[in-house]
Amino acid sequence: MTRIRLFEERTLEVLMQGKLASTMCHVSIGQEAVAAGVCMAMQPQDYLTSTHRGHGHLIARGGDLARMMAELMGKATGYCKGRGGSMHITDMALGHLGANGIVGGHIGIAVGAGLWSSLSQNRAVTMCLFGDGAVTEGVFHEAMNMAAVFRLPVVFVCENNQYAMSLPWSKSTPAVDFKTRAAAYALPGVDVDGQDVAAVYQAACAAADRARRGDGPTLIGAHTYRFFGHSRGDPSAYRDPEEEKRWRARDPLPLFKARALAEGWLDEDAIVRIETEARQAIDAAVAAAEAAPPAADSVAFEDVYAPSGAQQLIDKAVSA
Amino acid sequence: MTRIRLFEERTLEVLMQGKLASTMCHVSIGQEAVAAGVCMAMQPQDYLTSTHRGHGHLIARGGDLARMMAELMGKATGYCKGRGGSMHITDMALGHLGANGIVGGHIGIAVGAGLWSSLSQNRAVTMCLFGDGAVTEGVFHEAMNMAAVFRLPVVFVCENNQYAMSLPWSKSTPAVDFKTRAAAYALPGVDVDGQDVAAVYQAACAAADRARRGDGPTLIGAHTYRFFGHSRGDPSAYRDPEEEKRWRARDPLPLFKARALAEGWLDEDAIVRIETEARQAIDAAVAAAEAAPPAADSVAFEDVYAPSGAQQLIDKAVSA
Amino acid sequence: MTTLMFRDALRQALREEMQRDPRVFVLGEDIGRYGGAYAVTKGLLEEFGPRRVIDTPMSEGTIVGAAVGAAMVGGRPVAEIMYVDFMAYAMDQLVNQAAKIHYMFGGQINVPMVLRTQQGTGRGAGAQHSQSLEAWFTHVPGLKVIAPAIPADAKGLLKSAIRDGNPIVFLEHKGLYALKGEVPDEEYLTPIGVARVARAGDDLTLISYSRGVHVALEAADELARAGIQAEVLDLRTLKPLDIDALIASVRRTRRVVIVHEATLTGGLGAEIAARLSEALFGRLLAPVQRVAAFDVPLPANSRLEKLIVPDAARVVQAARAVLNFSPQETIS
Amino acid sequence: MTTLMFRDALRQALREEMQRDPRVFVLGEDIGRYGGAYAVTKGLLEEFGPRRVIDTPMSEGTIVGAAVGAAMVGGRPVAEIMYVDFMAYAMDQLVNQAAKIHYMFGGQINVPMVLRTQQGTGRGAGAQHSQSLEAWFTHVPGLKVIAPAIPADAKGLLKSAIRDGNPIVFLEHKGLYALKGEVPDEEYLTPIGVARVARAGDDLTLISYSRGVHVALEAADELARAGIQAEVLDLRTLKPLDIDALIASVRRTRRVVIVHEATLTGGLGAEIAARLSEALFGRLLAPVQRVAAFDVPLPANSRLEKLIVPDAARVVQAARAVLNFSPQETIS
Ligand SMILES: Cc1ncc(C[n+]2csc(CCOP(=O)(O)OP(=O)(O)O)c2C)c(N)n1
Ligand SMILES: Cc1ncc(C[n+]2csc(CCOP(=O)(O)OP(=O)(O)O)c2C)c(N)n1
Ligand SMILES: [Mg+2]
Ligand SMILES: [Mg+2]
Repeated sequence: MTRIRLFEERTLEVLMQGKLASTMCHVSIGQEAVAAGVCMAMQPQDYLTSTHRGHGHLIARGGDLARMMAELMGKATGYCKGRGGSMHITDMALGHLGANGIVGGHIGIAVGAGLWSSLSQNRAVTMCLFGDGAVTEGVFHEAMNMAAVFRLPVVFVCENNQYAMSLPWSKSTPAVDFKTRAAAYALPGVDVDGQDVAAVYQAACAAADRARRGDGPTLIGAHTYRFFGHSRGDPSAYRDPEEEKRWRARDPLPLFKARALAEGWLDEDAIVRIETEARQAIDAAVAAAEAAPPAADSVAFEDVYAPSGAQQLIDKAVSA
Repeated sequence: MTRIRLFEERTLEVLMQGKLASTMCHVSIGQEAVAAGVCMAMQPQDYLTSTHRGHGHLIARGGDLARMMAELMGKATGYCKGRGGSMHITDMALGHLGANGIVGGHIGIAVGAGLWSSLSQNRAVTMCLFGDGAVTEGVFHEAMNMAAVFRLPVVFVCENNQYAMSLPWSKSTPAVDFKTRAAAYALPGVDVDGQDVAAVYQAACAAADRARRGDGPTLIGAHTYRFFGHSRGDPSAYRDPEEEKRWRARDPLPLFKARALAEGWLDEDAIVRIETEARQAIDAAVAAAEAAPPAADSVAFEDVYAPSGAQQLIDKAVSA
Repeated sequence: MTTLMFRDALRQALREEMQRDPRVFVLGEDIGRYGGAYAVTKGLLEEFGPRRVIDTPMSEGTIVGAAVGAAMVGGRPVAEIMYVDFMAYAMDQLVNQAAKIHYMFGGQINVPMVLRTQQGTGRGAGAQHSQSLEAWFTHVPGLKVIAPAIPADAKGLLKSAIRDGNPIVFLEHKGLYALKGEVPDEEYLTPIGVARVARAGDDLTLISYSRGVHVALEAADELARAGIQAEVLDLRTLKPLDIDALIASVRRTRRVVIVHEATLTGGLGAEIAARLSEALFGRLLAPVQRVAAFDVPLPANSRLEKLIVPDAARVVQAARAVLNFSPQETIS
Repeated sequence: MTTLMFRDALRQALREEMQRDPRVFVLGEDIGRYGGAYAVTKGLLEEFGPRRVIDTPMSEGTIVGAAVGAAMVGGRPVAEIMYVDFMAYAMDQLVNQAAKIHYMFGGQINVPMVLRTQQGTGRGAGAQHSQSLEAWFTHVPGLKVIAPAIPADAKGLLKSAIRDGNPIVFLEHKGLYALKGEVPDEEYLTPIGVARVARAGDDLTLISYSRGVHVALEAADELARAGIQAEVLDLRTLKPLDIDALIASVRRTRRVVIVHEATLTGGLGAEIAARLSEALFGRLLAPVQRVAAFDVPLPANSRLEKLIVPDAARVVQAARAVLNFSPQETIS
């Protein structure tokens, strides 16, 4: 969580300095516990699909900060050769099947990954993260239904940060908990405090276990909040400052810190060490990204097609 | 119901005689009680959206049998000038907003009609009929959600005839009743015996009343059965003959007849009269359709666009 | 005349039409309180209230579907889809429903709706937020497609579209919203289906639309410095195409370059090139040239993005090729 | 050689590839117990079981989405969408996802999937069940598009598509399933991107694909009776286009007619006409002619439907116009 927070803060700085390659950038400050809790529940062979607000998901999955920052800056060393930008940073080698710019666009992909896991019995679980906005897209419904019918090993996690751009959750869909939503597909549904990393972790573990046992999907609603605007240039004028204050009081980082100290999971020293290491890692990542060469012009024209019939490349697909 | 049954039977005959203009034709024998029950609950100003299996809906709404039969035969006097065929027979003057060949394609249209009713306060309710196959299309979900959020005067009626082509309902979606499905949108849901016209009528009335009061949509699951194949040339090999037998034992026509006699709604004479009149009406419709001229060649090229800016035409839209 | 930004001209059109006709309403994602992702609808919620400025859930298919349904029963909806890329969720409602209803149902009803959406490059927004998909729409009978290049047309065409009575796809370009231009003070409508001469000239014709017109004009300026007078035609309406105007210009100049930001293969330029090559066979002094985006997706990297889409330099180069063309090269 | 129906040739391809590679599986609506709406997959469920022949719920978007996801992690899905018209529900998954994933993610992964679907007229199936939408797909970088005309190619191309490693749209024509043709007995692959000479000739070139090839051949027969030898080229692959083969033929014949069943405006014929007109400027003896469906939706009336799509008579007429063309007409 610390790494995510610091990475996102630094991203905003870099953005302000005009160093990003794209104008599209969505940070997840305030939502770190969801990314961390979900990814901690994953095993190495598992898959993850992510969103336009996906930096945290990849960091929690173990993504390389330098390659991420390089991608943001459009550098040759970036995860997508400097061509994907913030919205598509992805590390397929980690089973991360892509951050997606189409809201809901990856939910079907998660079903497909789950389908192949079910057919090939590769014991992988797919964690499908999406925002509250995606819940009202048709694909959400089709995917929940298909995953339920085929009992696929997919865990659907709605990262409900209360807003889809300016649309509050209460106007997006009737006030229904995720348990009730899931019941429409005869699936278990869980509502969890998305500011509490332990709670998210527990829910994700239970769902992943269920999936791995072959009992099918689960729908998790992780209730959280984005502390900043939807994207740069959004002052969140549609939000009540009181509401923001209430949520900021439940910042997942201090909440975890307090809990960790109270439970004796970590001592003050360890916390300082974590923070220092995170800061250093991010400093190093930014430095490396800044030093890296920009994406070559030719990169714009590469990789439209995979070499035809190239079996090697096909087999390079994140394999089971 | 009698009219529908006889019309559909005659349609199959005409089809076998090779007199239909299109190869597409889906009859609703076995499902008459749903069409009848739903349309009886409608007021003159109300709207209806319909499906590829829509003959019964239009007949129940008061459609002209001769124009329907003419449409099936591709005649100039058909509802759609002989250009729409079985799958699109429609009478806009009756607030029938179209039989649709895309499964689920009209559900958004129903939401739009409801939206305009809500905005213009025209006191119309929209009855949206669709098959069980449509329930798993994304549009179903989007439409349910949007209608719920805006509390639109729409009644969603799933005519669950147990199969989407060869796919049984049990493999289409998990076994969940419509009450539970509706709960995902905080809406009332009702499961009703689709072979019992009185039950369908009651449910539709209750839902229409609720909609007219401004309390929003309802989801009705009317459980029924198609006695024949999906379309011509489908022997329904995927169905258990025992199952067919069980359902045929619950033919909505004799069920209604028995009930009507028992309750004293109708006497034998009245029933004979109804049947005779229906048969005469259909004979007349077929005769008129056969006598009508075929659609002129020029009809293929007309009506691609409405005359631009033609306010008259725009105002001709089924008005509020 | 008043100088207005493109987005403000669009907003004026919406306001005037909403004032004129109580049946006109707007719906879409983030168009109310947020004022639209590109601020076109800013202030309309305050002026017209939530019954006529409707913030919808994220459901592109049903936004379009609802517009179709409302249009059929008496409303005059103007739906906004935030990026044309998201139309990939809503093609059924537009193509199988809106475009076909008038025909399929024997002319019983029409679908007077406008679908506003936004497309194109300029923000390094990447492969899923920068496409130009007009060719999908222009291929569909029953739709009309409009893509204005200047504020005055943005306003006049949007007003005409709202009154047209057919389903209309109205394509704005994300790179044009801040463009300023003169807009008449009195009420006016710009006719659908009529191209505009953006610059007169006799030496060759540059044909474009939307942001491409400005690329063409920039190229024309550069050519003018070399003494070459290019005529620049702005299609304004992409379907129906004002083919007569194009033929008339090219019949005179005998040389033509078509410019668009959509990818080359299967872009609208192909249709125009095919028609001009046929109509002016033997009259053209050089083959029709197309300057379009290369056939690749778009990178989320503003610098790389620019390499893919046409710029004035590429247009000038194509123009020079057309001007210097010597027929001997291909006759063999 | 064995004589097979088109649908049987397709089924052989699926069977052979499923036997060869355990990663290949098929999914779609009514493809298992029902055997497919057009009986292509009949018997596969019995042979390969429900884990490799998957009857899905009605959810076109997620059928395609699931194919994309499965392809990314090691599967080789072949998805069936019953009618191309229903692709309007699934354009996001095909265009924004499948086509862009390899590029957008820096080449990290590819999407080896085949999307089989069926299109065209011939059954009076109406506006929502008869479209020919290849131009939507050929406009999208990252996709390959195939549309075979004969059983041998149906088989050979489907096998190649399954092995290609890119997202492929495989377009079948509803009017061709019962067509019989010779199919080699030994295993073979038909290369993607290579056109086929369906009939050799020197007087003019007829270019088509899918069912249009048979219309062109019929026209060629009629022309032959008048002593005119038309060359008929079958594109087979629509994207990438084998433009070199087309140019080579037309360079020789100097006259060309393009035939397709999609509507004229913005159809693939426009792209071909644009390219040929450019490449063979000054070499052509007549303007490129396109014979396509008129720009209207399709009626659910078999008799009227026939009036809209090309038939041999219209092709012959266009061919005669091309042959009799006298350049004086347009040079002015
Ligand atoms: C299909 C689609 N519609 C609209 C958008 C524009 N858009 C990008 S993010 C966003 C809000 C998404 O809300 P949510 O899913 O809750 O995610 P969050 O931004 O809150 O993380 C919108 C409207 C999009 N990218 N894709
Ligand atoms: C979007 C879409 N997908 C597939 C089809 C092909 N199709 C036509 S009817 C049908 C079955 C529909 O089932 P259901 O909705 O239950 O209606 P029923 O036929 O049982 O009345 C199918 C698969 C279609 N017309 N539209
Ligand atoms: Mg959100
Ligand atoms: Mg059914």
